[in-house]
Amino acid sequence: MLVLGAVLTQALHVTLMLAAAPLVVGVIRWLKARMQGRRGASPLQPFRDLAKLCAKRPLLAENASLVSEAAPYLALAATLVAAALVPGFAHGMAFAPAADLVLVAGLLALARMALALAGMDAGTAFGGLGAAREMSFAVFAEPALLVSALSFAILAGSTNLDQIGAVFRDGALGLRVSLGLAAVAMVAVALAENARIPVDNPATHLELTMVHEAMLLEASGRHLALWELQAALKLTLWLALVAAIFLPFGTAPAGSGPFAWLTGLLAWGAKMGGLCLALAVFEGAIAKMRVFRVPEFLGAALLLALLAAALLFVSTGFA
Amino acid sequence: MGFGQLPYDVAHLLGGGMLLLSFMLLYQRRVAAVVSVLAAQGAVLALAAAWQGWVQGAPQLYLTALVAAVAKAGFIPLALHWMIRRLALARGVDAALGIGPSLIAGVALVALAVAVALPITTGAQALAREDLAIALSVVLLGMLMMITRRNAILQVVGLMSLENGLVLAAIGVAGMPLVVELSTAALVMLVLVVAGVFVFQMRERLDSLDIALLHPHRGEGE
Amino acid sequence: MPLPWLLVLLPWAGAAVLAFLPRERVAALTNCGISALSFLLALALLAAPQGVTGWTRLDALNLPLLLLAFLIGLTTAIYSLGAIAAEGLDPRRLRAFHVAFQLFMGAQALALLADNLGVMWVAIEVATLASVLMVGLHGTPAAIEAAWKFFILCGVGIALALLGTIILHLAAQPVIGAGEGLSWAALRAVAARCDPGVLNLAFVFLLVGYGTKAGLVPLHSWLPDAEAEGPVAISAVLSGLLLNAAMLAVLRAKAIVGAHPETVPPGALLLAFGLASVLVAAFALWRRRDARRFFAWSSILHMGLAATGFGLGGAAGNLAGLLHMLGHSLAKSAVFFGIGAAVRLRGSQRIADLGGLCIAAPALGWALAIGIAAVAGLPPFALFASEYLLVTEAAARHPWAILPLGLGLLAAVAAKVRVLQALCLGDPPTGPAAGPADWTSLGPIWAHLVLALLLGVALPGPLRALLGEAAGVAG
Amino acid sequence: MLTAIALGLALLGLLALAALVPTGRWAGHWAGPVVLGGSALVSAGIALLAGGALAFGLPEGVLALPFGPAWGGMRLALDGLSAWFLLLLGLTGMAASLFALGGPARGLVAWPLFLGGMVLAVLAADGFTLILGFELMSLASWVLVALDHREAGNREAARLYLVFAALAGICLVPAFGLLGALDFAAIRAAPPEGWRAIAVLALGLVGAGAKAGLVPLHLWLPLAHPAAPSPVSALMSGAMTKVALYVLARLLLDLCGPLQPGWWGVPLLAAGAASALLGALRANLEEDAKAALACSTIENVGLVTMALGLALLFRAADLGPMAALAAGAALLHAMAHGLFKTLLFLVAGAVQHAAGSRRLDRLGGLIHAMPRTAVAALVGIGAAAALPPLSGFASEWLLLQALLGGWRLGEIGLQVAAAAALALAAMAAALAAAAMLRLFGLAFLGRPRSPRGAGAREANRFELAGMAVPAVLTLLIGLFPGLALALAAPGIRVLVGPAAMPPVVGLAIGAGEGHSAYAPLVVILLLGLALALLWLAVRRRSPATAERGPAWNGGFIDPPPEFVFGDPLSQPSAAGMAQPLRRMLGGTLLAAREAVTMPPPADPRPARLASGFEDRAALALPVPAARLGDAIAGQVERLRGLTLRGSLSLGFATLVGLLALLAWLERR
Repeated sequence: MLVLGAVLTQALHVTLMLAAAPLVVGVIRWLKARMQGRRGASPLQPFRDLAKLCAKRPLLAENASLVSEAAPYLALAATLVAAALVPGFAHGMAFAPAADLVLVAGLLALARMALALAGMDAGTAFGGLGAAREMSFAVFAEPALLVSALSFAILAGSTNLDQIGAVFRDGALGLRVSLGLAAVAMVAVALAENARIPVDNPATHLELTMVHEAMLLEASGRHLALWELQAALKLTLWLALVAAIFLPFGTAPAGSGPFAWLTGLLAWGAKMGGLCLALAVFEGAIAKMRVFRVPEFLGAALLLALLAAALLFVSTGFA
Repeated sequence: MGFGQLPYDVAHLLGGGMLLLSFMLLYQRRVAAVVSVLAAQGAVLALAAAWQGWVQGAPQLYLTALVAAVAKAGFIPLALHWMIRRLALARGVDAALGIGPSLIAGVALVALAVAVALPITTGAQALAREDLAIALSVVLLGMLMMITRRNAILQVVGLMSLENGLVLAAIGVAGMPLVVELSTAALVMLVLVVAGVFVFQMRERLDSLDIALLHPHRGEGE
Repeated sequence: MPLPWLLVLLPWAGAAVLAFLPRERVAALTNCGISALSFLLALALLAAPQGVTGWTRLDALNLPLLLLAFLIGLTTAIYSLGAIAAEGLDPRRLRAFHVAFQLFMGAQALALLADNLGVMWVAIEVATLASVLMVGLHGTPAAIEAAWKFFILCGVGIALALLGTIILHLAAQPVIGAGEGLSWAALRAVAARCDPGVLNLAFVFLLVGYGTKAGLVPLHSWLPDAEAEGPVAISAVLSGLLLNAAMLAVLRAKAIVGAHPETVPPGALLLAFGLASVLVAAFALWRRRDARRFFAWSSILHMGLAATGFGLGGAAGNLAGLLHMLGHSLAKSAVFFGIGAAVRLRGSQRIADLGGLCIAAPALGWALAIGIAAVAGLPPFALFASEYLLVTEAAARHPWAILPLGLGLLAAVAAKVRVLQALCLGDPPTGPAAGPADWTSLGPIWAHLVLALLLGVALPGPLRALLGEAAGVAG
Repeated sequence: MLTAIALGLALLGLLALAALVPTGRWAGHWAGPVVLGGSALVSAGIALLAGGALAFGLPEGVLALPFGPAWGGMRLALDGLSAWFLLLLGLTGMAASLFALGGPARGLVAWPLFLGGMVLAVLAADGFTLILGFELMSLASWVLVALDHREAGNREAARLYLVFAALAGICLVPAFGLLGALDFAAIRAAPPEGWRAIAVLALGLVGAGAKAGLVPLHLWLPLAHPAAPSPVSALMSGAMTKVALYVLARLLLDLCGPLQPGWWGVPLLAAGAASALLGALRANLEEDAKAALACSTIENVGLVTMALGLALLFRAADLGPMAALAAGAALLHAMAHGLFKTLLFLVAGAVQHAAGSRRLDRLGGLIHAMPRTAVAALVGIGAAAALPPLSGFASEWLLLQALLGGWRLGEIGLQVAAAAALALAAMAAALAAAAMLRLFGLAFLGRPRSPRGAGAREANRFELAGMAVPAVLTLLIGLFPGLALALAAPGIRVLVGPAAMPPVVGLAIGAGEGHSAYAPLVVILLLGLALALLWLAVRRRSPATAERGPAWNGGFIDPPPEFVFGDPLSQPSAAGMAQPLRRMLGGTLLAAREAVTMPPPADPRPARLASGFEDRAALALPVPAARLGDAIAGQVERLRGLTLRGSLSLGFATLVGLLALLAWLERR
């Protein structure tokens, strides 16, 4: 029963993530439009876009190599695996033992590398620019992510997402300042990783400050569709990650029956919805910053994470 | 020493004479005079050697005295005079260090020699100790002369008087094997020959014996 | 007649013969023959019984030095077979060179063999005068300057050494039997009963006297110019032999004085002189523009290192010093051969004019490069082994000594690498270039390097035992 | 076993001798293949022996060589640590020799000596043998670096290289002197204490660090590696720096004994972190492919050093499993980096042969001309960028886990240090990823940037074979890090104590019981599954084959026909790719600068952007040192300039001084 449940929940989780990804993007766009007083496209618009792109015949630059064709699959696959590792509506799923935060970061780095390679493949100015910037931002994002992981590692004694969730769920730790700091740091990293405002503007094209979109200028057809899906899935993944670490409540044990799963699903949906709303509000509230301010933004996040760890050294009995 | 005061005094007297002559070497301004003083020092050395031979009853010291008399008091000064005439050296000696200061330095050196020699040789006989002190002083004064004189010949003279100090020290020690004195004497000759060769070469190349003029010719320059 | 005497008299007889040989080719060949013969004699010494015979003694300490001396004498003779013709000497000077060379070799043998300190002193003096003649051979102003400096400084030094010898005798005279007044063995035996004060005084004079000969800073001024003038062969024998003989004399004195417990420890003084030499020489290397002077300064450096080893004392320290002397003689004379060949190639001994040998004359260039690496103490040659032993010993015994040693070694290596690359690598400067070096210069170089290699990492058992014993003899 | 390896050493020596034979046909045709092929075979044999020893038990006892220095013999021994590094040496040596077979046969004498010196240093069981091998390795590699000595730049690099090697020796020798005994066993029996131990730490860190290229002693590395022929730089980067790290570990973790205080780890941690950050950043700014690779070597050496420092810290704090974790990270990363860096340097060599340049601004689009090389390069940069499931990620995962466990050290200072180190390590990994992307993207993707590059051809079969070996090994270690660590277990025990267990969970690796684990097999399976499903799904929805057309390039106008390679302005340049990081980090860390020269209006000249940087850390030491040395030399010159009377007076003064000293001593 336990194994079966684990496998079932895992499969359900993966499909759910894949299905939710375009929806999340759609919802956020819709919410932002609403807040700006527009009607906005329906939350389901991303699905239609993807379908349309898939139907189109992809066009490649003459000197594009196999990289351009293989990279989207690799990036999406890596993101998908990472997404599969992140706990969702249930905990103790089949891949839980492998759900290591460092591994997730590695898989995301793999996807990022694939994206950057694809960006450079055609040998165009924008592609190189976007790739260089993307990698440079990661230089500041990754330390912040890992140092905030340090706080979890101290509290949960492990970097396994499932264990972290388990430890935080029973609330024995109570509310901690350091966790708050770590949360802020992680959210900042999430924004940078997903090319959201204030780091990058997902809704813009051909603007010199853009990063993510610049690498996709040569992608078309199904390749573009894959890239879009990958971006959406990554955003969903990060939201799920934040939810799994900081809002681990109400997830269903994998072993329990479908009914418990249902409640878990509801709770998860609520959490994701709330996060989408928060993101929309945040993006609506602030403006994009200059590219070379980003290091300061992420550096601040890194310092916050370090501060969180230091506070833990002092406060907890470990010190 | 089974003898009374006399041998001690005489030996002391002769040694003191040599020391005095060393000071005169420092004091002299004229080359020829310097060479004569050197000859005098050699003669005194010969006397000292003979006296020591009689005192110690060591016949080989008479031989030493003979060598000293012939070489140091006779041949070498003559050779030097001859050289001076051949090379028509300037009469005056250009000292790098003034006469007065060099005399003061000399006195300081003698003091040092005494300071070093007197306390340490308490074990040895008084005679040897006195001689050692004086010999040390003569050696040091010889070096001082080599330093304070610019002229190549006078440097040779300094070397010679330094050797005199050596022999004085040697004869002061009872039972010093003959080989040392003989070899010293022989080598002094050899040294003189080599020095002569070079002095003449210097003369013909640089038409001067002022060794300060040699310095610019050192390889690699500055 | 005992073998040691033969070893001294053969070269002197040879010198007498050479004095009457007018034809240069014949003279050079005879020179080689005599050197070879005396080298065989030296080899025969291995079988000879050790101990004192008359004025000479044969012990583990001077046996290796003797072998080395006559080996280098032979290789130098072979080298000058090809090289001396290029020195451009008139027949009279050429003859003088050969005579002085054999005279020097005989005196060298006597100096190394002597047991009687007086005899040792005489021998060293004769060797000095002979080498003075060879240094001044060219008669150029620079040569005269070098020779005159050599003559005056070493003359004073030798005189002081004699004074030291006399004082040593004075110290021993109350307690020693008549007749053996200057025998090293006897003196060492009775040293413990002498007056320590007199022994100190004697050692000071001996150290300053023979130290001048050994080129220890600050008594070194004669060495660079003396080794850089005159025929190249002289540089080889000067750095290869004369310095060793002087250092041996210092060692003998140290052994005697050190035998008395209450003297000022002679090792300390030697250590001070050694470290001073290492530091000064290492930094003096930086601004040399003349190849031969550069390596002459490096001789001062290596003598300083050897002195440091002996100053540390003890079996390991002495072994390091001895090994360093041997290795330095081999490597340095090899380098001088190479430099000489290069100078013949280019007609100048300025480093700037010698560049690019690896391209101009590959065989010579690479041989010289390896030689310089060996002199710089890079593995796997003897100097590497000795410096390893020396530094580890210093670190274990006087850790503070690591600083000057390390600093000096580093500065020296930096300078030597610079010169190595300036001489061997890069494009050769355009200019006159004679044909490639012949076997008479390459043969000796490679022979020395191979021996240095064996001495470094593959010493045969008996020789190893001999060196170990020598370290004990050095006291 | 030991005897066999010693025979291998002898064989290498014979090969060097054989290469010395200068005569005609042999030297012309056979010397190259025989010497290089022989080296490859011997290396392979050594790798086999070492691997076998690690797998089936190490040989007991010590092998005394029949020859040695004047005061004693030379001893060889093989324990876990040396066997592990010997394995690395064998593998990299084999790959590099194979690759060299494909190129011109040069430096044949030095090549086997280089290999032999490294093997000797790793096998040594006493100080002298170790230093002998170490310096032999330096000397031989100096010859190889100086092979192209007609260029002044190479000569300068070679000079610096040899001087730093000498510095390493001059620091290591007294370190062994302070350890007292000559024989390792004796040293272990009586480890140093107090200030002696501290002096050993300092000397060892400087000595080994100078050879490994730790900041701030890394000045020579980015100069020497590009100067040497590619197989040589591959060996220097992949194997030689590891030998230096081996010496560091042997000296500080093994010989100094387990009782040294914990703070010993801090200097290693600091130096490692500095090296990792600075090296990775420089790798992003260099415009010469091999120089960039060399800088990334500095980074990886720093990571290994960090791991060693952590091992020291944990060991002193009695955290056995964590110490084993850190030690495992060090060993695994040393092996992984040795292999993938060898691979990358060989790739750079193949590119240089094919495209005739190492400058990134003259390469481009090579993936079309050299697909096989490109695949190998992808494996290499993937590992260097620490991407799963390759070897680099496995080892860095271990390192990060060890750093994440740094809070267990208890003392707050150490905890904060570990946290900072964690941040720096992560940053270094990300920087490496950026550097590798830049390297591959500029060299292999896009369009050619020079006619020679456009005419490039695939590497020949020897070169491909040489690249295939490390590529396959990189994949294997990435997939089975557990097995690799199991092999490394004896080495880990040497480092942190006989009780240590390698951080292994079956085929996977784990950060100790109850902590997270990393199972690359699962990851690769999932990735493969996902890829297959995606591909099927997408291709079912859109079967159309892709069409080709000119790159849109954001609407950039098509280049005029005379631009054969397209408009160079429309392709990213090396400096351009470096711009973000140069601005974000370069200014503070590397004194990077950018200067725009804008011509006045109506002036047809184009505006120019000049950018560059200078490594303050690298210049911080050598330049003042040289200045100081020159000053001292100047003083010494004054001593040398004395006249005859001056030198006489000097001797006289010495004598008088000594006499005065004597008199004074007598008075007392």
